[in-house]
Parts: sequence; structure tokens; C-alpha cells
Amino acid sequence: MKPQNKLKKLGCAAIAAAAFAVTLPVAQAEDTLFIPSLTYRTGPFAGGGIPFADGFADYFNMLNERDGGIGGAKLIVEECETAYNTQKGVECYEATKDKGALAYNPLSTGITLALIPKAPVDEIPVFSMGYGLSAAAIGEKFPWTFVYPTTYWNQLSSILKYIDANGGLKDQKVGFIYLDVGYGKEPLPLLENLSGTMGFELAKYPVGVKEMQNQSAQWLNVRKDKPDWMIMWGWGAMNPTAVKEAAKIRYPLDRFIGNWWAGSHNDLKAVGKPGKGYMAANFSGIGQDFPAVQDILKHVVEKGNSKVASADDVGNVLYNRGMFNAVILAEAIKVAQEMTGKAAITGADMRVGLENINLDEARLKELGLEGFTGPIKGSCADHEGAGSVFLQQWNGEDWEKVTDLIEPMNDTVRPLLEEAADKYVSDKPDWEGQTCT
Amino acid sequence: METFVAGLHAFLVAPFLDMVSLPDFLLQVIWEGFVSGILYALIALGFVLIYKASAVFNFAQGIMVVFAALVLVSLFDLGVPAWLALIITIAVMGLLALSVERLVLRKLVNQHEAILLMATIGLTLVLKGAGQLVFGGEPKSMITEELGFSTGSSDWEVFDGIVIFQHIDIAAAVIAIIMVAVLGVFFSKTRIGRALRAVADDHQAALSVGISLNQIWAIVWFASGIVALVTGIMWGARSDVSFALEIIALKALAVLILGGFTSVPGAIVGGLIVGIGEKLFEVYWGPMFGGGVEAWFAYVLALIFLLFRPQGMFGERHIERV
Amino acid sequence: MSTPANAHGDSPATTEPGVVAAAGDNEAQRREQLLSVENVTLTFGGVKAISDISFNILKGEIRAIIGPNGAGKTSMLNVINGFYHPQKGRISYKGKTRKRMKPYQAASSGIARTFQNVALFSGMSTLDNIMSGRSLKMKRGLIWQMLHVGPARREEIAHREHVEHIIDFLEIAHIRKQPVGKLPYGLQKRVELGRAMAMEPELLLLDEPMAGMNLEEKEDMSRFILDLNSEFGTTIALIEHDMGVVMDLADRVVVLDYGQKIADGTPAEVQSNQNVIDAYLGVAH
Amino acid sequence: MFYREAGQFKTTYEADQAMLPIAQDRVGLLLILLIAFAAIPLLASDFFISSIMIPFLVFALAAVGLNILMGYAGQLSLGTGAFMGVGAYACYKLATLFPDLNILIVVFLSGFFAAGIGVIFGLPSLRIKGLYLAITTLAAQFFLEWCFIRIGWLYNYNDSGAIEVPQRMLFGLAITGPHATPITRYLVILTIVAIMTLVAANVLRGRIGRSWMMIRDMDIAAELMGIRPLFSKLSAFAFSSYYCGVAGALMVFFWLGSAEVESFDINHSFLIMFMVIIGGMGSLAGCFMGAAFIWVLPVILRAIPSAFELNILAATMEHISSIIIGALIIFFLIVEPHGLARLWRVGKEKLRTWPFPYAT
Repeated sequence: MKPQNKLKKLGCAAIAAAAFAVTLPVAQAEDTLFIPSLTYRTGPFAGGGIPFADGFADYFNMLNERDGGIGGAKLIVEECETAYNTQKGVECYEATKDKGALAYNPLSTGITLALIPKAPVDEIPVFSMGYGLSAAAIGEKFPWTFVYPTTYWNQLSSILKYIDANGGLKDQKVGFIYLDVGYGKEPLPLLENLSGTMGFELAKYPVGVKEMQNQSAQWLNVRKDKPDWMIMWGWGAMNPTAVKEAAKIRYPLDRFIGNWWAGSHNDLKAVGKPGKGYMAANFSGIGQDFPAVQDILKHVVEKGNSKVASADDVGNVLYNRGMFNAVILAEAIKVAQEMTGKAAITGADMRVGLENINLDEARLKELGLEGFTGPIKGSCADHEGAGSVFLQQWNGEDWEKVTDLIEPMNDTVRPLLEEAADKYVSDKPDWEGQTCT
Repeated sequence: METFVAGLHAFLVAPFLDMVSLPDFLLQVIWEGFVSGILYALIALGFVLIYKASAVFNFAQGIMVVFAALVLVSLFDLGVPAWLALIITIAVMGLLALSVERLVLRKLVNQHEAILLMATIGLTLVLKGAGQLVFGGEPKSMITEELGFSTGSSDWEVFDGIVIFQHIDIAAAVIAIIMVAVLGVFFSKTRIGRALRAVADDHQAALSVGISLNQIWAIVWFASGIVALVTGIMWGARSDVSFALEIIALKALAVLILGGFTSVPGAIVGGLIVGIGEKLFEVYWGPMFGGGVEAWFAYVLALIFLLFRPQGMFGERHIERV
Repeated sequence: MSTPANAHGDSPATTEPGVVAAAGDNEAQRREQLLSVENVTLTFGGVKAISDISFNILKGEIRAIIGPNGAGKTSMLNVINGFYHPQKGRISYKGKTRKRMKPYQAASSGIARTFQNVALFSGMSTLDNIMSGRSLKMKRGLIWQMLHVGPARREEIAHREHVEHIIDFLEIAHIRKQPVGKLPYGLQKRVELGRAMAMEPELLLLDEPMAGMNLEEKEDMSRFILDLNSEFGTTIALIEHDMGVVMDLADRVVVLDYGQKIADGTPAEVQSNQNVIDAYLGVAH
Repeated sequence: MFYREAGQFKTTYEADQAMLPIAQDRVGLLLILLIAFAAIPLLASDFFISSIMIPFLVFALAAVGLNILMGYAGQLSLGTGAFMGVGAYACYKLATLFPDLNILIVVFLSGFFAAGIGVIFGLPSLRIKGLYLAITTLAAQFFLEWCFIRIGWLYNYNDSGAIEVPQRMLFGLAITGPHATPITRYLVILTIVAIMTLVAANVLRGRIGRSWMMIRDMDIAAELMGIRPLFSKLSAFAFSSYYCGVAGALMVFFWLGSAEVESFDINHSFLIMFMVIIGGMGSLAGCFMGAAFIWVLPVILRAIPSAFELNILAATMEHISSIIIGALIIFFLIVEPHGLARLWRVGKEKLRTWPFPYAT
């Protein structure tokens, strides 16, 4: 027996092993800041993922073009496609974490949940901007996770506050239509709790991921139950279908409020005029009338360095939200640089930066984002910033901001968040929190 | 014991009382079920056409629906007039049929049905990738009005209430009926149609009387492509055109179980049973289980049905021989 | 069709006359009855495949079932091993009357068979096909199978030895490891016989064991059947179209036509029966 | 010339019945195991281990499970994803209900739940065959998915609706949870997969495996030879689902770390079916080849743009890889419907007779 043919037999495995055995060293000739961007430009939710990813990338590009990066260090944004799929998301994480990743924006509840336990081990913070696990707002329990500017729970409280201020909430019937996955179910504990304390009746209408475009049964039930208000936690193709169905059963659309993932331009353009009156929460400004957005147009889009299909897409709801995500990260990088005194920071530095973020009105103006959003101030204990949301309304062709910022009912929500955080940690005996003084 | 009786009452009696107490609402539920049933039936019809003529279980039918609708909408977005976009889309579906026949089916003649199924799943991946590559992943809205369909609705006042009919739904029903009628005439009156049936009955016999199998295959795939386009327009008008639609097409598989793989009337009746059945079940029984039962109702119905009638609704009992 | 006389002349089995003589009428009467079929009727949706047929099979004999195409011969075998369930009639096997029986119950009570159109396990090798005949004889449970050590392994080896004897007996050692799907038809028939033999049946049903074979292959097959009958004492019921073969092999013959029994007796009796001659020469149809 | 069995005489049936009767194959397998157990942990990067090897092993095990059902017993199933889910949720429940029970025992126990559910949804196979059966297994897929969402008890009423893996130790080493290193998790999975594959090979070459193949090749003949279809088909469903269940438990506990229902959706059923088809129905080695092909190829394709500094969007690459995989599936079906395993065997046959191509 000779060995040659064995080599052939093992060829595949050997080549693969050799190819991946050595990780390529990251070139550190000049200081760089590496930011992985987990995107979903494909799959059933691509409609929301694409503008978000564009806004995210364009803002960092703009900083590179305009300011030469942050603190002299160039920003490198590497996209990794997850298709909103947890397994691919974890793969993206594994593939990029050793390149000096500063923070992860998982952009899906499933991926967020998978990354939260990994963050303290690999010392890379997870920044799930207004999504993921609401309980992660509790900084003592989740040192490595941030949810600025607010959580699903606080957002829900803002929406309920709006309802309360517009005709009262007591003894009303509130319908909650939601995507039947972790994301949609996330606010249910709070909703059930508040329905008791605030005295409204709750009706739940789950929409399966496979049934997103087939909601007539849910809306028939709505027609039967006649709730006074409808709240939606929807995403992707679920949103336009829901608004269409609501219009079909002649539900008063100005009493139908979506959360901030259920109010994008994509969603309502697919509905058009019949969607007039539908409202949605938002925490990032709409349109191009912000100096920062103008800078993006000037430095990135007009030079052809953006992936947006047309310049008109800049400034739409999800584009601006992606940009806002980048703004917070950029600000955290800047804070971290100032606190550590080095340009090329690490994930651990980034955590400190995120914790000490302070986007007040003055700073927002400096950034060219006056009136874009409410102020955000983080702390060791508060990884949420208890930000406010405003409501926007579809006028048949475009979104209009129709309310001022509505403060959340933080006093009610915070204890519940703490309870939830305790519960999350309770069955993990070796979970490491932090003490804030 | 009491809870058991109460549960039994809630399951077996209360839903029917509900139905009777709001008859106009019941009618609305049945109408909604009827419309989605029609759409399931149309997808199933595409399956049946291909299976009848080539014994290929075309898993790609669902993605063909999305693909056709995407081509149409994207052409319109590029500034092509609606009527021209429609014609070009039909041509694209024809081209697709030809290439599927040339590149895939011709090479897989006489293979086991599982292999052919797999090939169409491969085709699904190709179409999905190509569709997103060319047209992008964003959902698009169907050009309903531009194609001449009304987006309004009409009310029917009955039983002290109203039943709302969307015009587009009525159009879907009418078009489905016309298509089934046209297919019926096509199968029984035209030369190609008769050839198709000959192929369905016996491939070799059909070959021996000089019918080109390749031609037939291309034709049935084209026909299913057109059925897919119609389905895509109708469903797209109800929600939007996106790849999320593909998963709904899987329901047509349950329809096929009820109706049988080769029966056109079976596809229609099966589609309506699934459509109306799942709406009734979701609306009247769903809340008992926390809702969302629509996701599995059709399949479980098909499974139970098969246990009692393995040959399907219109199939004949098969005698096994050794 | 070749005349019986011719076929007899070509028969290679020179020891045969002795066997036939031993199975004379009186002798048969004294023998124990292994299986009896009484007034069996089988219909498929109104079409009568078998109507009111009775006959018996004695222990140790070779019983032939003959008749023109569509006479109901294969249906008869299907009834005997429980694949079809007759609407009327009784079947007694080893003295016990059975009503409705599943095929696998028939198999475990000692009935094996081969098929008109070879029904081998096409994805498996010759060896595995014949080993599959030992399924009922192998007893070791899942846990032992999973470990494949000790008893399970010893059992496997013991049965392998038995199967190797059959392979030697049927002279198919050279194709032991080949997938059966690619074997020529004659060999496939032989493997199928081997598979049935591996079950060590008391009653072996052969459905046209020589269909489509050339003369040489038929001679081989006849030899195997006779040896099987005489060496192992297996009772055999066979369907065969070649009258020469039937006349040479069978102790007694039952003739079916259009689902009805038209004759029953020794080959000589049947051969001279007017009904049989009419059926075969096509007087009625 | 080198791959030849001339001179290797078998003098006992035992030697002839060995799993790999040819000496070269035995050495080859040994080498593969050596690489898997020693070379990869020593040399490979974390990314290679945690994003390529671990998923590859998990999917290979699931593919073994499905192949038992599809390739050996001839029963089509589209419910693999859900059966994996049953294993994963069972594992989670057991691990949290009995925190002191060794996690490996929990993993092996959880397979039994999957097996039980598999048997229930295998019942229609007694009356239905082929594609009809495949569609009824969709009922299992969608019904179970719904259960995973709707029955809060299954995920301990977590607010997130997901199951989260607790940390568990073995010999003082964390083997699950975020502190378990990729190499530890890899070695645990590798050991389990190796043992379970060996067990599958043993069962498949014995009486039970043969009875499955009999049902697959000619169910009527099998029944006439004493195989009870009820027992045989259901045991195949049970055995197959057990494997899928363990694979699902491994997937969540040793790879993902947490999972929602989407980790067990219909796409996973298809993914594993592709692996079986591409690898080769009725071949255990094929399961590994198929899993490697289907899982590793997209990873490599994704790595191409950054490796060559091409300015291609990750999403574009995703679409292209979907097209390529789809086209390859069709290509394989046309060229060799029996998969990579058959290609490999044909290659070996050629090698055996080389340089005399006709000496078979």
C-alpha cells in the first residue's frame, strides 16, 4: 500500500484546512476602526434591511470623506449578509470578531439573543438600537449590551400614553397585532401588565411569519372584536398587508399605530393612498433637511459611493435610522477615544464609550442633527437612555411628523425591566453583571 | 369534568353559535376564504398542469408566481407601459419554460420522481437568486390599477349587516373561472391539448404516435408560467410583491393532497376547501389555541384526509399487484 | 407449445422418475395435508378473479398450478400468502383454518414465494438479498445491532454461513457481491429462489420460476427445484407455462381457467382431460 | 495501481463482513479521524472550527438521520427541521429541569423525544407513499413550529421566546455556554457524531438496516418475507428522528447558543435534504460529503469578495451563491443522481482496475 492515493482521498479536507488554518493578520499600518455591519439585503425582510444598511454605511463613509474618519483613525465598515437568519448572523460574528470589531449591530432579535452571551466573553459590545432584548436596558445586569435610544417596552408605553391623551385608555379595547416571533412577542409581558394597571382590555392577533401576506383571518377577527385602538409590532411584508387589510375592513386608520419598525417608506408606498391616516412611532427624523444628511448627499451619494438606488431614498425613515445607528456608534467611538487617549480603540474601550455617551441638544446640533431625535444620555446603569418617540402619520404619499416627542412612562417600565433582567440572569448562575455606583 | 364539558362546549358548540349570531360576518369569512382558496387553487393548478404532462412535481411553482409578478412590476417601474409589460412578462415566462425544458427536464427523462422534485427545488434556488439579483429584494407594489383592475369595493347589505367585496377579489374569482374553462377547452378540443392528455396517460404510447415530448413539456411549463403570472398579479394586489409570497405557495401542496396530483377539478375544489376551511378554523376556533392555527391547518387537514382516503378526493383506489 | 413428450425427453434429471413414482395417487392420499383451499372466491370491484376454487397441497409434494393467462393463478398465490383477502372461502394451513392473514404472518408461519416479475431488492447485493431471507430467523435486538459485537455479530456470521450454503447450492458464488439490479434475468430468478430458500420455508410458492429463460437455464432451475424438494423436503407450489417442465416436475397439477378450477390430478390425468385441452387449444375463446 | 485489493484475502466471513474490507480504506478512515481529532484542533483557527467544522458536523449528523429515513428506508420527509427542533427544545427543558444531570446524558435523552414525535408523524407512512407522504410530513413541520411558538412552557416562558443555553461543565471544563471554547465544543460534537455514525453503520448492515432497505426496494416483497411494515417503517422514523433530534440539540447547545423557532424552519428541512441528495441517498459517507458541500461552499463563496478585494456586495454574493447551489443541485442530478458518494465509488472502481479500464 502506498500513500499517494490517500492524499487524494483527503484532498478536500486538507485543502480546506490549510486555507482556513491561518487567520490573516489585520494590517495595522495606520490606525483604523473596524465596524462590522450585519445586513440583510436578502430574504423576506430585505425591504427593511436595505435602506437601513445603506444609511449605516453612508454615514461612516461620509465621516471618512469629510473628517478623515474619527479622531484621525479611518473607519472600515465591512458588511456581512445575514438574511435575517440567526445561523448566518452567528457565522458573520465569528468571521469578523477577530478583525478588531468594535461593536455589533445584530439587526435581528434572534441574532441579538445569540450574541448577548458572547459579548462579555469576547469583549465586544452589542448595540441593538431599539430592538432585541428590552431587559438589556439594565446596565447592571447587561454590561455589554446597549439599546439606545429606548426599548420596545418604553416605546409601547409612549404609544399608550398617546392613546390615553387622545380619548382615554381606561375601559377601551386595544388590539395588538404582531409578528409571531421573538420580536413581536417581546412587548407582550408589558402589555399584559399595563392592561391590568391602566385598565384597558387587550386582544392579541398573532401573524405567523409564513402568513405575513395572508392576514385576512386576523383582520376578520378585528372586525368581529371591534377594538378601539390597534397597535402593530410588524416587520417586512407584514406591514403593508396589515394596513391594506385594515383599510379593507374600514378600520379607522388614525386609530391604528405601528411601532418604529412598522412605519417605513417601503411599507406604506406599497399601500399608497388607501393607507392615509395610519400612524407609526419613530425616533429618527424624516427627510433630508438635516445638515448631516446633506453632508452624506454631498460627500457620498453625489460621488457615487453609496449603494442607494436613487438619491431620493436618502432621508427615508429606515435610511435615517440606519444613519442614526451609525451616529451613536461614531459618538461612542469619539467618547472612547477621548477617555482612553488613543485613536485605535478596542471593543472594551468601545463599551466604555457607549456607556458614557451624551448626545444632548447642543451635541446634536453640532453633529448637524438638530431636531432629529431626543437627547440620549447613557450611564453604567442605564443602557437605554429612556429616549422618547414621536408619532408620524402617512398622508397618502409621505410620512409626516404629527406629534412632539412623547416621553415614556419610565417609572412604570423601569421596575418591570429590572424584573425581566433578573429573570434573564436567574437561570444563569455564572452570569457576570457589574455594579454601578 | 366540568372543565372538560366546558371545553367540549367551547370547541363543538360555541363556534357554531358564533356563526349563527353574526350571519353577515360568517358570509364575509366564507368570502375571504373563498378568495384565498381561489388563489391556492391557481397555484395548485400550475402544479397539476405540469404533473399531468410530465410527472414532475414542480416545487418551483411558488417562486414562479413571485418571479412573474416581479418581472411585470419591475418592467413597469422601468417605464414600460402596463400592457407591454404584461406581454413581455408572458414572453419571459415562455423563455423560462423553454430553458427549463432544454436545460433540465430533457436531461432527466425517466428519473425517479424524487429526483425530479429535487431538480425543481434546485430551480427554485436559481430563480430566487436570479430574481433578487436582477430585481432587488425590496417588496414592490402591484400595478393593479394600471392593469385595469378596480381597487374599490362594494357592499352587500344583508342580515342587518354588510359584506364587503373587494373588486380585485371578484376579478380574481372571475379570472380563475375563465382560466379553468379555457384550460378545459384547451385540453378537450385542441390537438395539442389532446396530445397533452395522451402524454399524461402513457409517455411511451404518446411517443409512438409521434407526439414530441419536449414540445409538450415546454408548453405545459409555459401554461403554468401564465397561471403563475395571473396568481402573482392577484396575490400581489392583495398584499405586495415580495419573496415572502413564496412560502404561502407551499399551502398549495396541501391542496394537491386533497385534490390529487392530476386532477384539475381536484385542484379547484381542494383549494376552496383549504381556503374556506382555514379561515373558518382560524376565526372561530383559532382564538382557543392562541391563534396562528392557519399555519398548519391545511397540512393537518390533508394528513387526516389521507389517512382515510389515501387516493385523494377524485382518485381511484389503486390495486397493488405483484 | 412444446409437447410434453418432447420436454420429458429433454429433462436432465434422470433420478426423477423415482420421485414421481413415489408420489403416486395412493401415496399422496396417505400424506399429510399441508394446505387446503376451500371454495375460495376473490373479486376486484365486481370482477371475479377467482371463483369457488378448492384444492389442497400435500406435505412434500410439488404441486403445479397451470392455466392460460388471466386464469387467476397469481391471484391464487396472493391469496395463499395473505396478500389478497378472499371474499368467500376457507384456507387451512397445517391443519389450522385461518381467516384474514397479513403477508408477514404467512411468512412467519413458513410460506415463502418468488414472483412472476422478479421482485428482488434492487439496491442490495446478491448476498444481502439472500441474507434478507434470514430476517425472520435473526433475533438479536436493536442494542446488540447498534454495537455489532458479541451475539449480534455471531448471529450475523452464523446466518452468513447458512446463506453461503445456499449460494453454493445455486452456483451463484461469482455474483455474491454484485448489485442484483445489474444481473441478467436468469440469474435474478435464481437469486430470488435463493432468497426464498433462505427463509427455510415449509411451503414454497414459485410464480413462473422459468419464465423468460433459455433451455439451459430452465434445466438448471428444474434441477434446483427438484433438489430442493428432495434434499430439504420443501413442499413446493409452482405456476408454470412450460407444460414440459410442469409434467416433469409436478406430482399433481391443478388447472385454472377464467378463475375456475377445470381439472385437478396427476400430470397424466390432467393432460388427457378434455376441459384442459379445450382451454389450451382455445376452443372456448 | 495503488488502490488495489489484490493479495488481501479474506479467510473468515467475519473479515469479509467488516465495514471496510479493503485495507486502504481503513487507513484512509484512520487518517481522516486523525486529522479531525488532532490536526484541526491544533492548527485551525477559531472561525474555521466554530463556523465551518461545528455546523458541518451538526448538519452531517442530521443528514445521517434523514438519510436513514430517505436513503435506506425510502420514506420521504420534509419535517427534518421540526424533528431537530423537538430534540433541541427537549434538551433545553431537560437541562433546565435537571441542572445537575450531565449535559451529554441530556443530549442523548432528548433524542428519544424526537424519536417519539417522529413515530407519531410517521404513522401516515403505513398508508401513504412517495410524494404524498413527503407533503404530509409538512404537517409535522408546520404544526411543530407552531407548538414551539405557542407553548410557552417549552421555552420556560422566556420573554424573548427563545431557548438560551445554560453553561454546563464536563470534567471541570465548560462545554456549553459562552465560556466554552470552540475547540472544546468541537471535540464534544466530533466524538458524538463519530460514535453515532458508527452505530448507524452497525445498524444499517445488520438485520434491522436490511429490513429498512427491503421496505425501500420492494415493500410488497419485504412484507411477504416476514417484514412487518408497521414495525419497520416506524422504527426507521424513530431511529432517523432520534438522530435529527440529537443533531438539533447539538446545534443549539454546542453551536448557536440560543435559538428561536426559525432555526428549525422548513428551510432547514430542505437544507438537509439537499445534503442527502447531493451526498448520495443510501450512503453514510455521502452525508458527510453532502453536508460539507452544501455548508462549506456558500462560506467559501462569501469569502471570495473580501479575499480578492472585489467590490461585490455581500448580498449580491448571497444571490449568486443561491444561484450556484441551485444550478449545482440540478447539475448533480443530471450527471450523477446518486450523489457525491457514487462519484467517489466510481472513482475508486476506476482506480482499482487502473490501468486496465475494462477489467471489471
